[in-house]
Amino acid sequence: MLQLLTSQIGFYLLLSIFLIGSLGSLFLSKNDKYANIWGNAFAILGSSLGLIFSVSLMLTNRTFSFNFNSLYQHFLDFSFNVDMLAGFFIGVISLIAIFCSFFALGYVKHFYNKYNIGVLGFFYNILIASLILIVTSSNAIWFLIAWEIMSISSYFLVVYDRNDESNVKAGFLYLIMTYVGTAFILFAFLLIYKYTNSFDFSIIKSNINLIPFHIKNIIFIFSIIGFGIKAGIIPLHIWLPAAHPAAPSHVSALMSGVMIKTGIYMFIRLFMDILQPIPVWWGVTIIIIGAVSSLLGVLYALTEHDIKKLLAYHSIENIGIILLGLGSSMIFNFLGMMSLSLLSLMAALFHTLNHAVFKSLLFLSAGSVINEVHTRNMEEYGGVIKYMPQTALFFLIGSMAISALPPFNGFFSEWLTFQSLFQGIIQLSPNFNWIFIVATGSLAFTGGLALACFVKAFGSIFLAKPRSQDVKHAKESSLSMRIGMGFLALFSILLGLFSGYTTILLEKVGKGLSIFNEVFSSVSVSGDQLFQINKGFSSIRSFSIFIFIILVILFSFLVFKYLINKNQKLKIDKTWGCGTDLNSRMEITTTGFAKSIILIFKGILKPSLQSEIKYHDSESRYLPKSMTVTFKVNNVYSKYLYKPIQKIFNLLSIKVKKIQSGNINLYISYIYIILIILLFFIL
Amino acid sequence: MSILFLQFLLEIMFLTIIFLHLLKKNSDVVLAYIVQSILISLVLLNSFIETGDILILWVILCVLVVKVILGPIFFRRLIKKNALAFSVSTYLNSPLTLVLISFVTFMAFSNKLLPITNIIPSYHILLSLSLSMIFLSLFLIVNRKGALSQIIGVLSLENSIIMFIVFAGLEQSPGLQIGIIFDIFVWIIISTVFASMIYNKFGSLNVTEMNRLKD
Amino acid sequence: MNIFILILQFIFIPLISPFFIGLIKKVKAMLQNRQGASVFQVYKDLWKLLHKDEVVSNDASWIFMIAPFIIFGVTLVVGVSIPLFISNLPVYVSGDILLVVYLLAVGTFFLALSGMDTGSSFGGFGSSREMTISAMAEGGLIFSLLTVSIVYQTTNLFNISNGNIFIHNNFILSIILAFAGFFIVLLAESGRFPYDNPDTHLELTMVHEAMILEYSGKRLALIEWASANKYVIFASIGANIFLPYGISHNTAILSIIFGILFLLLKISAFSFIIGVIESKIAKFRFFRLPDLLLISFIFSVIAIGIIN
Amino acid sequence: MSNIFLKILKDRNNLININNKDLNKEELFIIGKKIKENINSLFNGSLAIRQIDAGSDNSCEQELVALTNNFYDIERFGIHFVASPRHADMLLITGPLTRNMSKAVKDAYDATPDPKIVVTVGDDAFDGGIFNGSYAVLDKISDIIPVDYHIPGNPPSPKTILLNILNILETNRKK
Repeated sequence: MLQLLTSQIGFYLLLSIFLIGSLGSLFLSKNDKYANIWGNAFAILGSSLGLIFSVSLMLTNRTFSFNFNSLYQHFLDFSFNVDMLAGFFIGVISLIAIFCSFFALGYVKHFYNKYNIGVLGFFYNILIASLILIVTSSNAIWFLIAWEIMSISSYFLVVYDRNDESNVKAGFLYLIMTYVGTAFILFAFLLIYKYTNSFDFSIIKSNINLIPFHIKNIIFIFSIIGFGIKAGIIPLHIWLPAAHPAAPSHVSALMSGVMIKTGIYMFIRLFMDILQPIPVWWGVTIIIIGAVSSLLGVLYALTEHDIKKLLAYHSIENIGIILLGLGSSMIFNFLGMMSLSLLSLMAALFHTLNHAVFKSLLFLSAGSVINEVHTRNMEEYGGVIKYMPQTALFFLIGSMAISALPPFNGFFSEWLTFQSLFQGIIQLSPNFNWIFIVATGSLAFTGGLALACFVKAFGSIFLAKPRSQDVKHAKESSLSMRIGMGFLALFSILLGLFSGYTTILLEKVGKGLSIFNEVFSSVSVSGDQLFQINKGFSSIRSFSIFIFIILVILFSFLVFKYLINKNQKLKIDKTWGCGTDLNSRMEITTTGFAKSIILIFKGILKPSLQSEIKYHDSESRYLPKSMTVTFKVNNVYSKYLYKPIQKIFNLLSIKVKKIQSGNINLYISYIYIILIILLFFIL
Repeated sequence: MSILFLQFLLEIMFLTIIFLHLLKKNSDVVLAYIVQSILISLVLLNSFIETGDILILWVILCVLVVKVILGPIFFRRLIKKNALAFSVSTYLNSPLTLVLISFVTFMAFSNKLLPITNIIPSYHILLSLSLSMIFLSLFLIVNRKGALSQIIGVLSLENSIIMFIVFAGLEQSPGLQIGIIFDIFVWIIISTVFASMIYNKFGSLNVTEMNRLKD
Repeated sequence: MNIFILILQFIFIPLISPFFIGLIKKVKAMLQNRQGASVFQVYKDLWKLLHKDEVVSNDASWIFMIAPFIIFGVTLVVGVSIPLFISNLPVYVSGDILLVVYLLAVGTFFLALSGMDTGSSFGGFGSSREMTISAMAEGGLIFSLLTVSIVYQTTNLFNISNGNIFIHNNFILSIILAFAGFFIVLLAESGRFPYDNPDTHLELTMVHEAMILEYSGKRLALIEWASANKYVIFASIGANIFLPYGISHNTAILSIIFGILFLLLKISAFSFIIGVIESKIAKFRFFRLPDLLLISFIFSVIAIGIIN
Repeated sequence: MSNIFLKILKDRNNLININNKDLNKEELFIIGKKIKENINSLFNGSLAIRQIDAGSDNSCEQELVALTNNFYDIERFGIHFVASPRHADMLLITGPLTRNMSKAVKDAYDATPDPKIVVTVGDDAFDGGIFNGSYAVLDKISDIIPVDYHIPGNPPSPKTILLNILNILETNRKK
């Protein structure tokens, strides 16, 4: 049965389930309940099948490629190539999609008789199907079609909650940025087509040497911009903190957990597979982009007080970390150290998987908090742990995983990235290892700042006294939402526990790429998850660490709770506020928490502090009615990068407008003149 | 029919297009268009005689019925009803148009366009002449202000394309014939509707009024 | 024999850490020309706190209740996974530098959360300052340990301390620079002087103390003990990695005793230096601390640069 | 700076020595009769004091601060002042109990974990001293919180305070 599954039929079955799911939910859109159940049930079914499909494919190493040629024989044959890399990404997509759909069953209830649930189910399934198509397509045109479907379906999901004006604006910004990105990708593929006159990835790969060197660099720049916009690297990241919060939570979990990974997938596919003999400066630029994105991403996350924007900025930071791994792998590849290149690629893939798991866990738990408290502003939360204890536990696990604290999965992928960067520092000559020193420095500081950011996030949402009335009557999220979050939390623990086995699996995935077939791996994994890098340079046992930490904490709990002073009385009393009785306005909130870090980095962040006093009557300046102090970090990018571009476009378009004189004859004469010029050129 | 006779017909048609540029009154313009259509049908008749293909007979019939009879009747009624006798002003005064006409014909005959005009080497002169006719009728549309003369310009463009095709030896292909027939009908309908609409919207057939549409 | 060593390794840090905090207090007292509390005073304080009842605020959640056990447990785990008196522990979980750094980060994480949990503004500001300092200190810490791991070609602390002295000597300059960077971070992480005054009463200036204002009784004892452990952990890393003289390389009784003596000597030297520092300089303004931490980061980067 | 350290290390004979015989010379009021059974062994090693100012004229505070200088140096007996009542074992209350400080003192008393000792220092704290009867002062502190011991004196000299605290610990141990 497994053999049947991982073949062409299995793949078609997978896509058809999503198709049925989407059309069915559209069909049932009159009745919200059925539409919701139908759409999400098929999403769960499809993605669990996808998970089985990818795991069996990766384990049995049975990759296949087929093409479905349509009537235009050579031009548009839709060829698919499901190799190990595609299998891995299908696994990541379907793993997240299962639990997002579980979460959606309960979460979408609050959209009932407000919006059309059928449409939500339709676009949700289409989005997952297009993601799977993107990672499997091996024809540029087919890839672009799938890329368009993904962009459009995610656009409609972003503007789904259309009563809120900012969502529509965010959707609009997202659409523009996506299409700018697609334009660049199109340029890149056209350039490739010009020299290899084929759109099929395998053919491009075979005669890659036709492309002259400088053209390859232009292709690299275009694809960095094109896929960078989708992945959300720093200068092109404007749409991410706007679009992800606008979408419904389970969609923003899917988007930031998996959709931005398609950019990473295409980076790996292009730079490590298709345009293979790559120059070194490509790797250097990717590492620098990664370092800048991770550092600035976490800094901007610290300034945020909107929970979903904070998580969106953290996606940018983690993408930066993935790019660090990818960039170092490209540099090792250029220098011929293939085993190290495989190691850092494995680090990048492992962090992609981990980030998908804990980022969607964080988005889902944030979504269920927003669902209860009806606002995204963290200043109005506080004390939610007493009303939603399980969601708080899941958010705690997610935030410990994302700030790379040991027992969870985030630590092991960041540890692997660190090891690959250490290898870079040790093994390379000084003119290369300064890049690795810069990268390790940025990774170290990012780890510290991410920890600070998630203490701020968790503390201001869940701990201390409630700061608004909504929090008081918040109640625990429904069962299906907790199932979705619970399994993701379980996965983030399991991935941490069995990181040894996952590294072996990722090594097989890495070996799937043609450049790594005959490379011996520098990672050896023994029984209890001990894996050593480079003959004992560094080793870590994920399994026994986990058990040891739990045992020791349990030991200290038992010893101190029961052995010493067993009958100790515990008195519950007010918090000690030096005599004054503390109310909820006196506790620390996000802006207060992050203010010291923002002032330290004020060179980069350029915070602005405005204070404004309103008086009872304007003449006498002595009776202030209210004093407001706004501490804001203004968006450097839109001010210095995007506004000037906008101004240039406006000027240009006004100039061009002059030719529109309104006179028919003039227009026909334009056609006439151009016809003659063309004739002269052609003949 | 000898090449010379065909060439003679073509030259007459070339003259009609020149006249179209220079004429002032709408009715003369319609008259010139009738002459053109007759010439087209004659040439098609000649190719029918050579090839003996029934379809071309049908085409000739349609050309005769529509272009020679129906179209002009309709245009005359339009001219009478809306009394637009003298509205055939042009952008460029006549000497300048003549200079441009000569330049365009010279260009059509230049060897730069040899590949087009040399499809059938023997018909080289005829092909280059019809090519210049295509350019001239295009130039007619650009030059005229009145909507009616612009429509006539487009129709003459269409006729010169047919001439070009006939001399390029493509009249056999069925697709082309259907194309011509279809083209005739559709175009006639559009032009009439177009003219009447312009007229009752702007009160006159002078195209320059339309630049008020520009925002 | 191995079991005995393992047990000794497990209980070594918690046993000796209060002694060294007492030693620092004693040195400061001596320099202030007063007799000061006895060196074993901290043991008595902890013992007293362990037997007192507790008062807990009604806003505290389950995080406030379990945080002390996690923080103390983490210091025990780190205590086992770093070389103390013996360099090749027969069986050890893992001695990786990153694991040690991030395990200590778990302790800081829960300490900061418990500080914010009771909703008092002092706790909140204490955690904000603590997280800022630990975020800035992480770069210097990782890089200083990285320098030594580059010198000894392994990131496992036990292997580093097991490395022979000869390698140590010909890279002595970069190791000294890295040690300077490490010492600055040691002061930051254990909340000593230029960063935070451990025995201040003015809540506004507190960093570490502010987070534990709400704790009392047994939980307060655990957290105080954990911070003492953390100080000794950093001191013993500094002692065994940067000045690995005298650590025993085999499991003979004599060399172990020698190793313990040398370790105690080195850590008391550390405590003496810290005591002198705390009497000599004043506490820095909060926004001059990042420059100090950046200096430690630059020291380690220079140290790496001059290795090869 | 370093020459100061050298001078300190050279001559070290400025401590006033307290031995057991002059312990019982200073008189001491015992008010609260509470007998705490586990208190005697607990506090001999270490005692954390939280000083609460219930409205004092700062005279008693000067004396208490003097306790920590290098003449009296209460640290050597294991007594140290702490920042929060949560960490404290003994509450030293100074000054007459003013009206708006009564709630703060009550909160501080509740916030201190058991077993605790409450000591009022100075005559004002006992019964409002010269401010007795004024509208702003609630005369007796023992109305709000149970007071165990009282150190008389207006203000009591650091030596008397020190001896009395050690005396309190002695009496507690005997109970």
